[in-house]
Amino acid sequence: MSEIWTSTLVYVLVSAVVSVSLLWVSRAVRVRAKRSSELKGATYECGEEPDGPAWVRFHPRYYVVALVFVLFDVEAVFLFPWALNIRRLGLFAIVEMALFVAILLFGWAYALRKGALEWQ
Amino acid sequence: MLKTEAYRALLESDFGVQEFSDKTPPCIEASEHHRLAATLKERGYTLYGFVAATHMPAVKGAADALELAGHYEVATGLRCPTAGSHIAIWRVRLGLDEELRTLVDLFVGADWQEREQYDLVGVRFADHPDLRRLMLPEDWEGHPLHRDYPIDTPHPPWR
Amino acid sequence: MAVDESDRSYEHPLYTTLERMPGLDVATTTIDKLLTWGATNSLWVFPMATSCCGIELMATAASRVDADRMGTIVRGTPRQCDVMVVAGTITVKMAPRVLKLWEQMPEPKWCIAMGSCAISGDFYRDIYSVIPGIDTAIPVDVYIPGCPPNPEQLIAGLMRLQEKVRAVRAGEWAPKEERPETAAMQKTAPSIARVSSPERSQDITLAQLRGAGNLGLGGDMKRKSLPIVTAKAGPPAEASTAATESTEPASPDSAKAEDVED
Amino acid sequence: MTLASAARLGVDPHRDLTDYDPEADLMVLNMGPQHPSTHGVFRVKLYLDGETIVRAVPYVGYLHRGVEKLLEELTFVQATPIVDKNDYVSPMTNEQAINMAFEALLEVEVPRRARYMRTLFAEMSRISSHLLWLATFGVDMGGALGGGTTLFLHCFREREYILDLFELVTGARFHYNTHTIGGNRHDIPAGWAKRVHQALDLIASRVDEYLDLSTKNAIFVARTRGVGTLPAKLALELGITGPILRASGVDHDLRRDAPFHAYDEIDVKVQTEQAGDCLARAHVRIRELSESIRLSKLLVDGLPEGPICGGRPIKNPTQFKAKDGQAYVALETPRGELGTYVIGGGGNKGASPYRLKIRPPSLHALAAMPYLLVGGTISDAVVILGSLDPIMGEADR
Repeated sequence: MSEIWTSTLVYVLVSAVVSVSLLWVSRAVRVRAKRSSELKGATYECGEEPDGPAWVRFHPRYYVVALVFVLFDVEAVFLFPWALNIRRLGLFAIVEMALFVAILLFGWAYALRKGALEWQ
Repeated sequence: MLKTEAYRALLESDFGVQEFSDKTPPCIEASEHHRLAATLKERGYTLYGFVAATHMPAVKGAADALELAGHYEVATGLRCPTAGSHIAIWRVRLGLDEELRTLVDLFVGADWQEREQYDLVGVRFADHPDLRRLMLPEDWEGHPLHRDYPIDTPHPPWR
Repeated sequence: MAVDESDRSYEHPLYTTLERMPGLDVATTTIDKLLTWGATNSLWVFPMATSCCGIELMATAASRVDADRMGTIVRGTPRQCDVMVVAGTITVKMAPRVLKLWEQMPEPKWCIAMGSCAISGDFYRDIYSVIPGIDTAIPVDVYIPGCPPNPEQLIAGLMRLQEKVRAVRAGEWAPKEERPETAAMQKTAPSIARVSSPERSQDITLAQLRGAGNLGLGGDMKRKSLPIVTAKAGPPAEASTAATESTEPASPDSAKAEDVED
Repeated sequence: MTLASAARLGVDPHRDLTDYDPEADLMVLNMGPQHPSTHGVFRVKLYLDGETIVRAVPYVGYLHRGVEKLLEELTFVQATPIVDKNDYVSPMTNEQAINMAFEALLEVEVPRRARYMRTLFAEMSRISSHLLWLATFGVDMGGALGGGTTLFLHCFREREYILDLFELVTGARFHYNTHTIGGNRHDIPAGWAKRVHQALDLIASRVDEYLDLSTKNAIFVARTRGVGTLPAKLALELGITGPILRASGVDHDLRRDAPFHAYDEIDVKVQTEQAGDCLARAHVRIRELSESIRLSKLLVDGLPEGPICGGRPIKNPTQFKAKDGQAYVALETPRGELGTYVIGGGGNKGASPYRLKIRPPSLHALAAMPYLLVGGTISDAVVILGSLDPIMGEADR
């Protein structure tokens, strides 16, 4: 029993070390310019001056598309572990996941008919 | 009939051009410039060719009044894009402060080409939509292709 | 001080912290060697390609003379690049943009003048709208002659830059000695003094920076003055810049930045 | 572009912005002078509503090097290396344009072998120019590190063969300075024709490989079909010539309509398309590539014997003098009609032109940008600019 926990412990430890060290090392060996003009911080826009505000009101269709994407992304999150252990879980899991996907397909059909996915 | 003869006949009949020389394109009055372009466009010269302005400085003791005071000479070309493609070129002579009627309402492509000639040579085009500089920065003084514009004009702080 | 960073235009805060720890002083030289190895073998190129040399720059990045084999990738934004390769003629209208892009590149950065137009302006040199060489505005590290230099020469230039970077970081870089000023050299000197030449005056640099700052054409960031901002804890070695930075240069403001003297 | 004249054409480049609240809704984006996909230093100021381009204002002049002023200072003989640098993707046609204009002005005869060699060089530089266009069009499409690099690497590999062939004859990869008034300076070395055949067969066998990568590739077609449609009437009025005009359905090619060099002795099959969108321009250029390969093989075999330079050998730069006279000569480059209008009788006691105007086909193509961009998205803007294939050295002179 204990070696299952040790492997997960090692897994968590290694992932923590890698992620932290990535951040820490790049912070440690950073370079600072001795003299830099104020242009260093200016926004890069192909060498030109940016014109007009960047905070512009966008069309609501972007929000709807993002919403639909998140919905099906979360569905995928459930699919992955299910697909890995499908042999062990047996027939019951297949029916369960089919039902889950069907409900979401129904939502997708609704979005399609309401034209949420139309771009123009 | 070959297009060159047809073009010459048109100039003789409608635009009163007498002398033709094979070394230089025919020269017409500034007021006829727009009308010639319109008639040529009807006759099939639908492809916009080019516009080339030249600054001719004053020539002392010249017979012609324009030569005496220095003038611009604007050459324009229109091409007919069919087989046996011929480009009809004509010249117009302008005083230094006169304005030549623009061709933008006939050929939209003339907009940029005339802006470039104004920018480099300095000839002005009447009722052009926005006659600004095309090539040089907006705050540039002088027109580079003028005869009296020195080629290595400094432009601090860059050169 | 294990690693002397006085002649570099950048500094590593890591070395100063390591100095304070008694035992780790020796580590700075090895870390510096490691960082040098990393920097020289991954020189990412920022293609300031304006004319014909840009085509040779593309040919160098293509398959026959592959620049990737020495770790050189051509990147589109200045934020991710180390070397700005100025390839082609720089005109008066383009020069402030080039200087702005140069300023926006993070340290450590180097500049390669590729082709004779970038080195001296070539035969366009004395034309009203062409810069007589990019080193009148930007400090250039490696000059690659040719019109256009073929791809092998560009690779040789990049390798020459690698040697220079290694020598500078190892502290053995002897800047080339200034030859005595002869009449011929004076005749061919560009109208604006080069950045590396001693008689380069500070207000030309500031005027150029101000030109790069206020590009006009609808730029809503009207920069009043552009003092050279020295790093907060930077060593006050260059007293000269600190001096001019505080007092506003009263030089005759020929550049078009109209609202400088507030 | 006046709104009136543009509306007459049914194309409104600057859609009326009154119903947009200027501050809040439109984002202004500079596709600026330094941009990986602007093929040189060209800048477009895009007014965006979300992703759709509502208005586009192009700016040129970032590479204006005053070539016309410089050519007024130099003599006829010295002009060739200067003009090489204008259209730096097919420099051969630059040299030919200016030397043909001087030959017309100075009435100098060009021997038959020189005219044949000029035609051959023009066709081979069309192959290398269209290969470079296909390479950069691939990168515009797929991005430098994305899928576009395959097309880029393939086409540049083939282009190197053409540059090697030119290097054998003239000694340089481009900027050859091989044409003078009255003919050519470098004759063709022995065994060169065999190498040309090898290289052209290699490129011909790979052209259908490019088709799979481009016009037969579903993503390529999806991104270019119906994008940037240029009506023929607008193209003619803008003075657009070359592959862009032929893709809009106008069957006009100077090589067949007003033959120069030795084009009257060979028949050029002009490739046209009707749709006028980016895909049509791609089709025209790729078919022109194969056509140029066929023409080059024809020309290499049929190269006549004889002298390669008609005029007296060049001894001093002020050898050719012209008191007056004007000449306009145009020839078909890979980008369209490159015309040279020269007035004789300039400085150096008549040895340099009084005025020399170069008609840049790329500048006319760029003038179509406001018309084509409106209504598309930013990714379409990149594709449209790539399909126009502008060269800023020639547009800004």
